[in-house]
Amino acid sequence: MQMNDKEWKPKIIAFCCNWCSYSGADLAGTNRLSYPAEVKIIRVPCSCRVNPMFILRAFQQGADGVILCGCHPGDCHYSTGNYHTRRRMTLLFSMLNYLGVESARTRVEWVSAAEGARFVSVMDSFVADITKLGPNRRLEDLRCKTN
Amino acid sequence: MASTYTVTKEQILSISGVDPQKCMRCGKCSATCPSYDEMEYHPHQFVAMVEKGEIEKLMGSPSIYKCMSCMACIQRCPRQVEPAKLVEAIRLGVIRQQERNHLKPDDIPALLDPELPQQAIVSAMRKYTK
Amino acid sequence: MQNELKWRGLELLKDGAVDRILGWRAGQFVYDITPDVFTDPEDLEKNFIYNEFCGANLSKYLIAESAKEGKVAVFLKPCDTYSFNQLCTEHRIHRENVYVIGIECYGKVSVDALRQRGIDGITGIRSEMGSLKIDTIYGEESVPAMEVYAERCRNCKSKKHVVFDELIGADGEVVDDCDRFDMVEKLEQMSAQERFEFWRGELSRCIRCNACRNVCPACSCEKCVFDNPKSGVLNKAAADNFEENMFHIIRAYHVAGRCTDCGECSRVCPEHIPLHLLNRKFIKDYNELYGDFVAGESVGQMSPVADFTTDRDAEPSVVQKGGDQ
Amino acid sequence: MKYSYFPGCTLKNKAQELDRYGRDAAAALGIELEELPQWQCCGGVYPLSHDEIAIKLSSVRALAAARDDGTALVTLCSACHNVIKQVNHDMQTDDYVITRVNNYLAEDGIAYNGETRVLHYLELLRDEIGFDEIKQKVAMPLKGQKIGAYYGCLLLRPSGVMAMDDPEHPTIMEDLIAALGAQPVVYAQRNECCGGYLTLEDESIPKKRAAAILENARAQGAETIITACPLCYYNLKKHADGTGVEVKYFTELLARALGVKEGE
Amino acid sequence: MQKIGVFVCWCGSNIAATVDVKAVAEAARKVPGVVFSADYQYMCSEAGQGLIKDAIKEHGLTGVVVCSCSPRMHEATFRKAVQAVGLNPYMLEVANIREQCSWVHKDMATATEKAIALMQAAVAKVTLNTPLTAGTTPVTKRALVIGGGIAGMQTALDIADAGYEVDIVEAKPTIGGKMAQLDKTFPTLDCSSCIVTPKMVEVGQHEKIHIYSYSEVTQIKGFVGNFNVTIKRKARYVDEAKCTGCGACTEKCPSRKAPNEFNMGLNNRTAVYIPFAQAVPKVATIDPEYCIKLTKGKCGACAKICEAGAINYEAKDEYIEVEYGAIVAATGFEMIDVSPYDEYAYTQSPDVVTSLEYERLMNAAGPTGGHLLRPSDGKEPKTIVFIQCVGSRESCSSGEMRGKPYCSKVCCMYTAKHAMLTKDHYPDTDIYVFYIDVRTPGKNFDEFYRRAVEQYGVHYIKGAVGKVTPEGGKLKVQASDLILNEQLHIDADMVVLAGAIEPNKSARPLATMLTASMDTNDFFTEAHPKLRPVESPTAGVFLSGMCQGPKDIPETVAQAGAAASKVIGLLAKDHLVGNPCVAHSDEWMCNGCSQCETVCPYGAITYEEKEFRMPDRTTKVRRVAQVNPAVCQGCGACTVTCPSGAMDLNGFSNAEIMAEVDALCR
Repeated sequence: MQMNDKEWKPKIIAFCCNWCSYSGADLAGTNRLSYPAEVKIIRVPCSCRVNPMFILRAFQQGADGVILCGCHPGDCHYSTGNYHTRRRMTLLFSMLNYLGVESARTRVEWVSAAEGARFVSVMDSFVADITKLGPNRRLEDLRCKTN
Repeated sequence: MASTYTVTKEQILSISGVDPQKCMRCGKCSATCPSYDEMEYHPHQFVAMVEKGEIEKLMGSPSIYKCMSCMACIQRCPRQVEPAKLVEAIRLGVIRQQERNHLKPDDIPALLDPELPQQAIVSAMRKYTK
Repeated sequence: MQNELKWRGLELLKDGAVDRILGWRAGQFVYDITPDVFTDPEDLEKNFIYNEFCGANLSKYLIAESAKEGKVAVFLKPCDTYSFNQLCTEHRIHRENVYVIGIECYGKVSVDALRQRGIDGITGIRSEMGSLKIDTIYGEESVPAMEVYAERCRNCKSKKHVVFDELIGADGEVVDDCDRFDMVEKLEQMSAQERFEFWRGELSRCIRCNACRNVCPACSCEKCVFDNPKSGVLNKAAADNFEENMFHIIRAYHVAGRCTDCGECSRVCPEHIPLHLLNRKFIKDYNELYGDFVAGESVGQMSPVADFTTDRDAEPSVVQKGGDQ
Repeated sequence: MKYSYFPGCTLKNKAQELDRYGRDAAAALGIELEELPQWQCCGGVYPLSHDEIAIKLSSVRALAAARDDGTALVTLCSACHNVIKQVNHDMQTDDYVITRVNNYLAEDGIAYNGETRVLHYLELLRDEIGFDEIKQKVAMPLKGQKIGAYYGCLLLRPSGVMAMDDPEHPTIMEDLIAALGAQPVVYAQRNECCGGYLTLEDESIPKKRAAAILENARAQGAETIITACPLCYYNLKKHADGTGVEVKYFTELLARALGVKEGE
Repeated sequence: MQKIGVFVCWCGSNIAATVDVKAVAEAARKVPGVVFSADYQYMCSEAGQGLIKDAIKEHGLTGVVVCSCSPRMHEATFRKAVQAVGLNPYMLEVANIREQCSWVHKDMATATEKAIALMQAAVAKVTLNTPLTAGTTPVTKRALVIGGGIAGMQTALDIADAGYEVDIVEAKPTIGGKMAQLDKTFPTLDCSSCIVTPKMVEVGQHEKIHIYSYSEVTQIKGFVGNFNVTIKRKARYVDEAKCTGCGACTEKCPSRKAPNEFNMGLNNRTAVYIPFAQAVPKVATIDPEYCIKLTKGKCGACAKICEAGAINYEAKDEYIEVEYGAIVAATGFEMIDVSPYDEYAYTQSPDVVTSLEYERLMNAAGPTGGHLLRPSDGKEPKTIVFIQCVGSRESCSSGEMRGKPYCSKVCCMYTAKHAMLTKDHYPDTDIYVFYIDVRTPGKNFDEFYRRAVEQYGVHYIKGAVGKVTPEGGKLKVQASDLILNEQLHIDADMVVLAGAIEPNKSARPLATMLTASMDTNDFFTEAHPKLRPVESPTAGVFLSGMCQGPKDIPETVAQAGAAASKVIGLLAKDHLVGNPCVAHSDEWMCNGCSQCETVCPYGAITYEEKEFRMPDRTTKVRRVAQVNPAVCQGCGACTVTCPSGAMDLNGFSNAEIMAEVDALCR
């Protein structure tokens, strides 16, 4: 599917933990706040459920940005899950950056169930960042096309 | 005596390595200070005034020459604020300026006492002059 | 050295102290060496070899060997002992079935480095005071050892055996001033585009022979995720750009915190991809972010990758934004 | 047992007794105190500001010399001990200081990273020789004497660095007093400041401090108080007349109990 | 092949106004595996649910996707509906097209496109779903309460009153805890022992409560509903069954030098002792450290006088094993050792006392019979200085921290109480209270403190004490007054230190046995700081009283009751139905590396050596992970740390999540 740059809209996957961030996203809806439709949410029990493989897979499948949202450190429903997320994603993002993948394509944000407005502003800024970056060509499965 | 030079709060914080925001205003530094009665501004005030940025007032006060560096306030502070380091930093802020030594070598002979140990002179020179 | 090792091996086998010896078997050429298990003293006498080409890390073979009945003796170089400990931490090696003979090591030679210098037809090698005397069918050559050692040996991180039951030769020290992160730093200083191109250049050569995975002591899963249809990343052969986008990143991530930087992955790569630079990036990162940690330094350590702190910790946003396209 | 010894300037001059008795007692205990061939004044007070580097150099030179000699560095004067021990701690932990000091000292070919162990003479007695051992060697027990230890501030603070004893409840001198056969008297003012160098400019504070200390010691039953610091000694002794409390260097009592004090 | 039905809800106009629901339903029909799709105004209504049920029956659906509001709203409703017609409830997925689509997007085309994508992801996931059944485990209907202070007693009573058996394990020879040592309680000034001793009696006499006094928990195995606990019954050398508590032995005992714990060591007791008159159980105990018979072999005075023949010098520690369904930690607190704060001269003068010691000095049953006499010379103190925050609110940044970073919460109030009680009995006493802040949040608390100032004339001084110098029978107090900006010198007769409180030392080893988490101060961590304050994150373990954090008596009692109600809720069930969305390990793939075990916050993972039949007919023993589904909470931390992918999460498996990723990226 070829699109010119004007038509191009980023594909964004947002992993949200069930207890805080997914509820925060729901709250954004309940309050009729608005954020770009490019953001598609996948519900996971805890941010620590997100395997780096999922993120790579998303990029490989053509996502332009992946964002992980979890409870604020200290507020994890499972007490310590997001502490694990914090380390795992720090290391993974650093590796992706090292491989030359724009690190703005990956992000972790802590969004509580009460922060519907914050969820929206996070998504707005993330989508803006990715839109500025343009399509992800570095990890996409497009070997034949790009060469 | 107003200081000729201003020394900023940031400079004081950097010279001393003290974070006055750690202070919880318990006053134990002043409670334990052996020089308290001789001071215009007391240890807890050094902390509060540095935090407020009132460096000039402190620089102009004789209090900065009354600290004996006994480290009681450092030792006993429950929040590790280390007020004596602020007193030292402010004193340095003054004496590091031209002609602002508190004690001049010429002043010393008059102060000597035959039994006075060298240590006292050396220490005082270190504390009062640059 | 070879004779000393062989003699000790024979002694252990003959007096029944161990049932098997894990060592190196001579092949057709002096540099053509295979890790192997010796049970027969005669076989050991005849075919055991130890020289400057014996780079293979034997610790991984102990996963299988130590699970068997009886006791196995193994020769471990200092860097191999880290892998050994790490595998013990992961309960992969039955420690009680293993007799560890630590052996002194000053570095192992890269055959490719010799070939690059035009040295071919090698028939023998010995080390003499920092230089290597190489017999070839064309005559003897002498080269400074440091110039033909494998990268991991030039940047050796430790000459200390972190575990052994007995030592042959002397024990060394951890190398404090080792420069193994220099190349990682150099890459970090490049622009994102340059880095991307560097890694595409390297990783696109991958033919997915799986040699790195098969030799890696940390990659010892009962079933690899890439062979497992349920993992979602099943991919058994080079088909698309999976190797560039997924395989090596996932592999490096899977071994992060467990990789001892033994360098076997780069040694065996037929395409000469510097895979160790991926692992070292993780090591450098967690050392800088979470405090120094050396995988395999002792048994039972908690890796900073699996650990966490409730205090302030590096946030994922610390990763420097390499925003350029 | 051999140690490097840093006497400091006061012990070469106004506090020669502190030094002499210390050396005599050490000899009697089989300790070899070898004075560093070259040393400079410690500076008297440890600089509390983070950016004072030059003042620390003389301590580092002494520390490096002891390191090169392969011995621990023993101090006797509380002030020297405080300065040298704190500087040593900086040289172990504070990269800012380590880098700058070594930059200065590179010219002299010195590189130092806090390798030396710094011991106060009291620590030497407690940790290296042992008070039990000293008790055995006491020739003339100070029987019946009621002695208060005066620590002052410099031996104990900051406690995290000095690590000699509990900063609020020290026992090292009391244990020594007991080992010498006397009766230690604990009094609260023993770790309060004597007035220090303020004595040079304004005697009123040391006077007040000395009165509080001496009065407290006397009220708790001390006849003598002992100190390791020439400045404390000076400030206290100056105001001791009429209080009924004698002020002495601890080494004097040690030498006497060991039977090596001249004229006894 | 799955047969999937997709049901698109309009939610009135909530969804339908922004999302073209017909188009979504239409699009669904084109997704492989979908055999049926429909849209309806209110899917959650009776009729909507009927639509789903009918379609399942009619089309033999194996999976259902409902495109509607948030699953947090109606997932449970729809799961129940599909279950009613025989479909496994976990074969249902909800695509959130309201909160996360129609409500946040305005443009119909965009919203419809996104709704279709969300529907496709849900279909992709449900295609891979497998039926899940929650495991059940039976519940042992008996609770264990560890600690017999007011928290433990209240919890035990509330559980027992609901009809369940409760055991209390108490380390001391009697229950009652710290409250039994208090004189009066704030802010009502009612007598502490008058309210606590009846509770003790009630506990002692309750037919459902069994007290293991002078006992400790030494091992805990099992999990929620099924704990197996080993209790060590320390040898008390007195047969509990025979002892009548007459106290004759305590009168005859010649060893009278043991410090009396009940009076904070302010006086002595005999080696054979009953801690205090109202002790429960009222049984004597021999202190083996001080008993002449046990230390030197001679004496036997107590055995001779005991008519009941209860004394047994041969007694040994006994270990018993008991099964419990729930465990409550109520291990309480201690006051920190204040001797490191020797600037206050606690070790130098007997007249410097802790608040708890002062409490005993005021108590009619205390060492001075309720007369406030100072310990050094037995004289009435005329000037008393109270020092607040001794070891509380200290900075935790340094390694050499003496105290605690938290506020101990009760000191401000009990000090006001001490001041007033002292003034009540000895009106001409001068009382100074040095405070950093006076913290009095609580009903009638600030009024109480103000009474001390306004009616009793207690001198409250904002400032700290820097030094206490015992001298000539006085305590010279040097302090700062921050308001007047002056240094004060007060000659006091007594100094009272409000030492920080800390968790009982037994709490840390207990937490390890329970795999319950603790904070850095050794207080038990609650499962959620706001919503689950009396539960530990470890299922089946509950928290009562000070072991969870500083609190006063009413708060402790309230928490004790709350913990009890949680226990009752648990014990009321015959079986525990687990959450089926838990981790499970594929034994064939497990490496046995233990990484999952280290990241599991619940201790749900254990390792076992298991025999495996290999394809070549040999057997191999391998170390493999086992997840206890009753303990696992399903966070998934283990699944990511597992290098081989052997560990996966039911309901959120690797393959399911990746299928969603794929669908959304398409």
